[in-house]
Amino acid sequence: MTSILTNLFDGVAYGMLLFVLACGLAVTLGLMNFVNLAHGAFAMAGGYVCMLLVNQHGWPFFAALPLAFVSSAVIGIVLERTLYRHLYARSHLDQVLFTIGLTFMSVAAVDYIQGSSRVFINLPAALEGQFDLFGVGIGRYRLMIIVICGLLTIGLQMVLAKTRFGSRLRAAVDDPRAASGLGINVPQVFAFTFAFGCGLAGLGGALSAEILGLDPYFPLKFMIYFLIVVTVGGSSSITGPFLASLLLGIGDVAGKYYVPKMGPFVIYTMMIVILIWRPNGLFGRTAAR
Amino acid sequence: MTIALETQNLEKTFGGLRVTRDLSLRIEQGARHALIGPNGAGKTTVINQLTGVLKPNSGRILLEGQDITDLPVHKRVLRGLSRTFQINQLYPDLTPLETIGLAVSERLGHGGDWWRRMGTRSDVNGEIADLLTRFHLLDVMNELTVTLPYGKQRLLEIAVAIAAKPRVLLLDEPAAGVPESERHDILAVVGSLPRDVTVLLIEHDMDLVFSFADRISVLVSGALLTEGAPEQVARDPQVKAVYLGEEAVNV
Amino acid sequence: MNASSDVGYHAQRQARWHYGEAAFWLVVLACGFLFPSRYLIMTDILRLALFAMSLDLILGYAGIVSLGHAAFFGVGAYVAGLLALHGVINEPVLALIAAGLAAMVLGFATSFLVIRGVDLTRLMVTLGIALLLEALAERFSNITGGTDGLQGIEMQPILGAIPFDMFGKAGFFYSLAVLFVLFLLARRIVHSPFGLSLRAIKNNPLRAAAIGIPVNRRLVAIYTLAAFYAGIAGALFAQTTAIASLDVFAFDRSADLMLVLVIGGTGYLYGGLIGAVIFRMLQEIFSTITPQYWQFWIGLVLVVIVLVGRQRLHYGVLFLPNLLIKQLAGRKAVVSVPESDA
Amino acid sequence: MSDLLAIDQLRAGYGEAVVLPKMTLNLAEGQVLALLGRNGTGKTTLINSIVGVTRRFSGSVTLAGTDVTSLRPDQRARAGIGWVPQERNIFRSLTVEENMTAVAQPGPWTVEKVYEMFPRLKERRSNFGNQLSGGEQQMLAIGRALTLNPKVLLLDEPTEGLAPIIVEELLKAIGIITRAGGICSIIVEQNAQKILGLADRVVILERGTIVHDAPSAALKADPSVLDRHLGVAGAAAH
Amino acid sequence: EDTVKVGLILPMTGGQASTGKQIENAIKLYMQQNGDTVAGKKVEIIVKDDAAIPDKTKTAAQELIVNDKVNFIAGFGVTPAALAAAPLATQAKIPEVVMAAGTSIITERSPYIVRTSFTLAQSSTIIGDWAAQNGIKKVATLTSDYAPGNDALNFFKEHFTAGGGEVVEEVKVPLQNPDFAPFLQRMKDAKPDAIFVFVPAGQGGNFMKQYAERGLDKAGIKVIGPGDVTDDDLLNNMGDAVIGTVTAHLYSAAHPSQMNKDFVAAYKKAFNSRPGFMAVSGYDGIHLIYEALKKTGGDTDGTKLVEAMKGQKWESPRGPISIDPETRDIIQNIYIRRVARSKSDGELYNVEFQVFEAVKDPGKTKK
Ligand SMILES: Nc1ncnc2c1ncn2[C@@H]1O[C@H](COP(=O)(O)OP(=O)(O)OP(=O)(O)O)[C@@H](O)[C@H]1O
Ligand SMILES: Nc1ncnc2c1ncn2[C@@H]1O[C@H](COP(=O)(O)OP(=O)(O)OP(=O)(O)O)[C@@H](O)[C@H]1O
Ligand SMILES: [Mg+2]
Ligand SMILES: [Mg+2]
Repeated sequence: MTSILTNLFDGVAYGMLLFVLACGLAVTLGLMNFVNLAHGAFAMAGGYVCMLLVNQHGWPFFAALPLAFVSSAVIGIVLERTLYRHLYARSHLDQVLFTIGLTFMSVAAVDYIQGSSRVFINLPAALEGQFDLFGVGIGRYRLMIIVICGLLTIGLQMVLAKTRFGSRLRAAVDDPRAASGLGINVPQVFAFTFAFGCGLAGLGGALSAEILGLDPYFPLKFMIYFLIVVTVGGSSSITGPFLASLLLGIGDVAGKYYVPKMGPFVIYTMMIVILIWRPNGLFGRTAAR
Repeated sequence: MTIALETQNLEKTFGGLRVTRDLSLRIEQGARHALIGPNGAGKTTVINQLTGVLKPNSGRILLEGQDITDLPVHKRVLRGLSRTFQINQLYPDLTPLETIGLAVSERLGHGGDWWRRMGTRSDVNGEIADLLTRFHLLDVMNELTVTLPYGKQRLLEIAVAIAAKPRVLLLDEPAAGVPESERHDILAVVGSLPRDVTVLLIEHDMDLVFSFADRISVLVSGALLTEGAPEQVARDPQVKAVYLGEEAVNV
Repeated sequence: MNASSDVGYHAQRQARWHYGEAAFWLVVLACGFLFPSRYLIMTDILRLALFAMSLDLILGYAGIVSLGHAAFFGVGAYVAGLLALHGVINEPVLALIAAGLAAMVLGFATSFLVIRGVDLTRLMVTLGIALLLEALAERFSNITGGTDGLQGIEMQPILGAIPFDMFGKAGFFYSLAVLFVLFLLARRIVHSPFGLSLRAIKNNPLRAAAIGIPVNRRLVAIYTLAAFYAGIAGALFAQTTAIASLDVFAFDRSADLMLVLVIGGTGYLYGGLIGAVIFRMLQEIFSTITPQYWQFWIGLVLVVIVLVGRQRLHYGVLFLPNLLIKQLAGRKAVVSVPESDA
Repeated sequence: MSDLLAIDQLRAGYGEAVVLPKMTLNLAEGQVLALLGRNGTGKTTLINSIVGVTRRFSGSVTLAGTDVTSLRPDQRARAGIGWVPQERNIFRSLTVEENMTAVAQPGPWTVEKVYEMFPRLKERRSNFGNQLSGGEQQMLAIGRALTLNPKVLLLDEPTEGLAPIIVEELLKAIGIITRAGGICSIIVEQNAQKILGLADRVVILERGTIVHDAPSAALKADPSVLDRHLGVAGAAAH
Repeated sequence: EDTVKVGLILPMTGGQASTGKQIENAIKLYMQQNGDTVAGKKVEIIVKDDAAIPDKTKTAAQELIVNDKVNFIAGFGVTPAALAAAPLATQAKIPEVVMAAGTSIITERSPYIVRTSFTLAQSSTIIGDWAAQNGIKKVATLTSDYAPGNDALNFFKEHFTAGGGEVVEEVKVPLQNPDFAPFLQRMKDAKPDAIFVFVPAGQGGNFMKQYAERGLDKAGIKVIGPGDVTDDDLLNNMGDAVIGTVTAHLYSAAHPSQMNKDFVAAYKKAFNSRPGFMAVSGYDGIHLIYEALKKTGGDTDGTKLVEAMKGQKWESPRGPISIDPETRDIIQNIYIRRVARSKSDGELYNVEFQVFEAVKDPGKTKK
């Protein structure tokens, strides 16, 4: 019994982690309709920044986390202003080509600078180990992940639902020409959104180092997971990807625990079935293209 | 007098909204029938159900006596039911030549032919050439459709529909966006269709409607308000109130 | 009437053979004699080209994106491998066809899952299918050899006459022949009404249906055909390398394929061929210069290609490919097709 | 100068193609200008060039005395240009209401006022853009432009696909808005008859240049001009 | 011509990249120390990246043999790669020196294959015996699901159960595996005395981290296994949880011999990282090639070279090793080590405390 709960807990934590990693992509891909396969690279950047700050410069972990966000966001905005913005109008295929290219570059670059072996972030003792809650083993670190991601989700949902920003963004995506002709500063909207997405990725990268391990191949290894989250979740809102992540996380953990041999099947089958059942994802808004 | 197209108690709802209410229309063979009504009355939705783009919640649709309610779109076309769209539905990256050519080949059943090259069938070519000339598209037949001015695109839209040699033709605001000068060309083309071709027209331009239709049905919020000969409809106070307003219609 | 003949002429404009095409194939053939020491890499390129052509059929013409095309490649490879390993069908050509058909069956079966939904959905469903197959192959390692792959494949001579040699000469000409035959078929198909109807569907399914095109049936048909092509490519792979291991299903394979096709340009059949040449060449060059960091330079090239824009690049750096494309495609719009489809 | 909108020597088009060789046009406060012309003569291009979404080769656009030539389209819009595109360009993944709130700017025209003008929209307020009928989209496009509270209202074939009764009301409304609100409007229209009643002034384009520019009264007096430039004798005679 | 070409096929990119790097580094180092000429011939190394994908390995090998006319092919990060090249070695009659891949069968696939790395059977059998003899009764196993993993598992099980132990839980994890948590949870719930772990070098770090996070160490569940999990190049940043982990392996950077001290020092100096067992295997591999050439007096005939390699004996940083004349596989000491912090530099090391000398590959001696 308790092991079920522990698994549930792990699953949720894992899912939440996937969410933070992927929701940046959910925004750029889902809302901006831009295929940014380099998303993982921004996550990796955040991870390495955090690692360097903590391990080499002795920053406290919690001070380094925000910086992971900021640094990735900054990299994001720089690239957006210089490169990405030329590609919004291009076909998805060109976007794929371009972002895969960036990913390759980032992988090789990090490999060159940091070496190809896994790195870890030295955690404060407070985050290590487990404590028992009514016999259910609760990992401290995973608990922290759940808290942070929970807050993030709520915040995001607020911004997109309650402010005009959400609808202005979608307008800019639906029809940039008309949008700008009607007073929406399309470039600005995009730049901001993009940077924010990258920032989240960076944060995710920093958080995930402990659990997924951080090495130069991170962006390639987890690209698929991100994409699954976004497609299964659907592109209309943040709630979709959020639920998708949870589903994925719990499914993955449960699958590995109860049917270790069938591990990989669980996720992929789940994904295919859902997409057959709802081609636009769980929360796909049929209106969105 | 035989019935070309008929709906029986058609019902369609979007979410909670009843867009077609118990609609029973009968369009006679060879009729020039107009369907008018306020914006959002459900005219396009009716067309979409007739052509199979939308599935009605209940009710039946009969084409020349046969039930076609459950046929997919393309099957209905092959049975002689063709339509134009209110908002152009064309192939941006294809040329008028290819667009028309395809429509013709499909009708003649060559569509699935994966061996013989395009343009090697003289019968097909002849028809294409004929259509392109009738619709003043011959000079732009090799331009990509996207780059054509709106008016030309509109003409192409109709040409495609007619290329299917329909026995029943549904026109959803064919003249939309076409200037006076060319409206009448379009009407001329449609008018010049053989009498046994049945035409159902949706249009907000009353000059066109009344100069063209020999029978008019008025649709209001999904239900049939009234139906009759043009002059009769034009005089109908209800119709004036909900739709025509003070517009002087010359019948 | 003369308008009619005029129409006929223009309608066939693209379908006609251009000098450039002939030249292209002659050059390819010539390579077989000019670089006797490079058969392996060249064979690899041919395989990739065929594989890319398969993707072009669905992506460039019918607008079906796929990140899981390796599924068919893999099935083709394993079938061919197993046939050879257990001596079921010893004659390579027959085995090749058998493998192609096997992939075709899979293609037909999965097509119904793929034709629905938007681009992204399609990407992921195809990807999912490929990954599932990979997982399956790993599970049933007793059949597939699991992570270690099929070991000890011995290839019999082609048509019982031409044995595969260690220098890969036979392999090369064998692959070239297969590629060319399948290319002719594809070329025929895309210029037929069927091919045109695919482009129509890609442009506007709603209208396509409204002129009587059975949209789904056409999509199923082309997807199945593409699967066959991919299967053949996979079989060629297994036969010429005498290897079939899990990574034939790998995501990287499908992704690389996408890159190849986009580099070369979609929607005129030669994109895959040209893309394959460029992509492999780059890989080869860079990985000999720096075995460790070649990915960086590949990446850089990809980025540049997109930023500079394919057209401008064609007119500049890739002068030759551009020349070909203009010749081959015989249609100005086509060069820009890669930009304009998604 | 008192002109609300001043276009001077404007040369514009798309890519390399010049559609408007040399356009000069002034419009005073409270004026309604009808823009006529055959297909492909550059009406839309003129409108779009004022909005700033075409390619400008040379020339200038001045709005209420301030030169907006160098401004981005969104800046121009905020400076007071309200645009009803010919293709309507409704944002399809936004609801009717979001379509307006996303671009709305403070001023007399609120979403509620638009709803008063087009009750139909109110009923559909939560439909997505692509779930609207043609006419409803047209209404929304107009309403959307109004919520921008513009100084210059540019309507590209606004009556297209609207029921006659709505057209009457709409044209009346535009007249009132323009004259009362101290703004000016340009209406592109295919059916000359429809708007001669409303417009103060009629401009006819041919191949991107103005071939006729006069008070509409003059045109009413002799339709032959229309006949000459638009070849609409058929429509003119009734 | 008087150059000898060695085609070095390694995973330089992809998940296994660190393996490739270590080996390449070690070889560089060796050639710095011993010069690049031997028996009057200049040794030239050509590195090719195969990203551990067998068909790339094969193409690379073929290209090297056909175009570059190499006299040796060497490297091979994973078993499938080594196997893929085997038929070519046979056809071309040139030595294939395996410097990493560790399944028993490899050397049986071609008379031209010689191995300087290790086989998993060597360390797994021994840790199996040791565990049984040292009061470990119940063991749960966690191994990567591919040939080496299965080798490790089977040989361990065989010897451990023979020694009276019991395997209470058996989990095979996919090779590419983000999160160990669920598997570890399973281990924990099985309440064994120890976990037998084999994951490819590189994943060890994650494993140990999460092992600690799950609190298995607190629950008194030890980690045992072949040394891959506590590979020297990652060991130091795994945290205190690893302390006490007992593994059987061929090499520890803390091996107390002067030669090793120098080797480690030189390696650290050159690449500022600690050499792992992969590095040593590469180091010995190139040494073997040098020795063979010396013995043939620079004759590059493949068959002669292989003959020359058979029975070679020398002192390696890992201790005394030799090449088994029958199997062409390596014979070496296997050490039982326990992870501890060193007094001197405060880093974590595998400290050897028991030696099994001249261990042949049980995978073969069996049949
Ligand atoms: N997909 C949909 N979901 C919800 N409501 C819809 C959808 N499509 C149309 N509607 C509504 O159904 C009603 C009828 O639409 P329809 O397009 O048939 O009107 P119409 O008679 O063609 O009007 P118009 O003359 O303006 O074209 C409209 O009020 C529209 O808002
Ligand atoms: N996006 C574009 N790219 C290139 N040329 C264009 C584009 N849009 C329009 N044109 C060309 O510019 C010219 C003027 O087009 P415009 O749409 O302004 O005419 P119009 O008067 O609005 O016609 P309509 O009455 O059909 O709307 C036409 O010849 C058209 O082919
Ligand atoms: Mg309508
Ligand atoms: Mg226009």
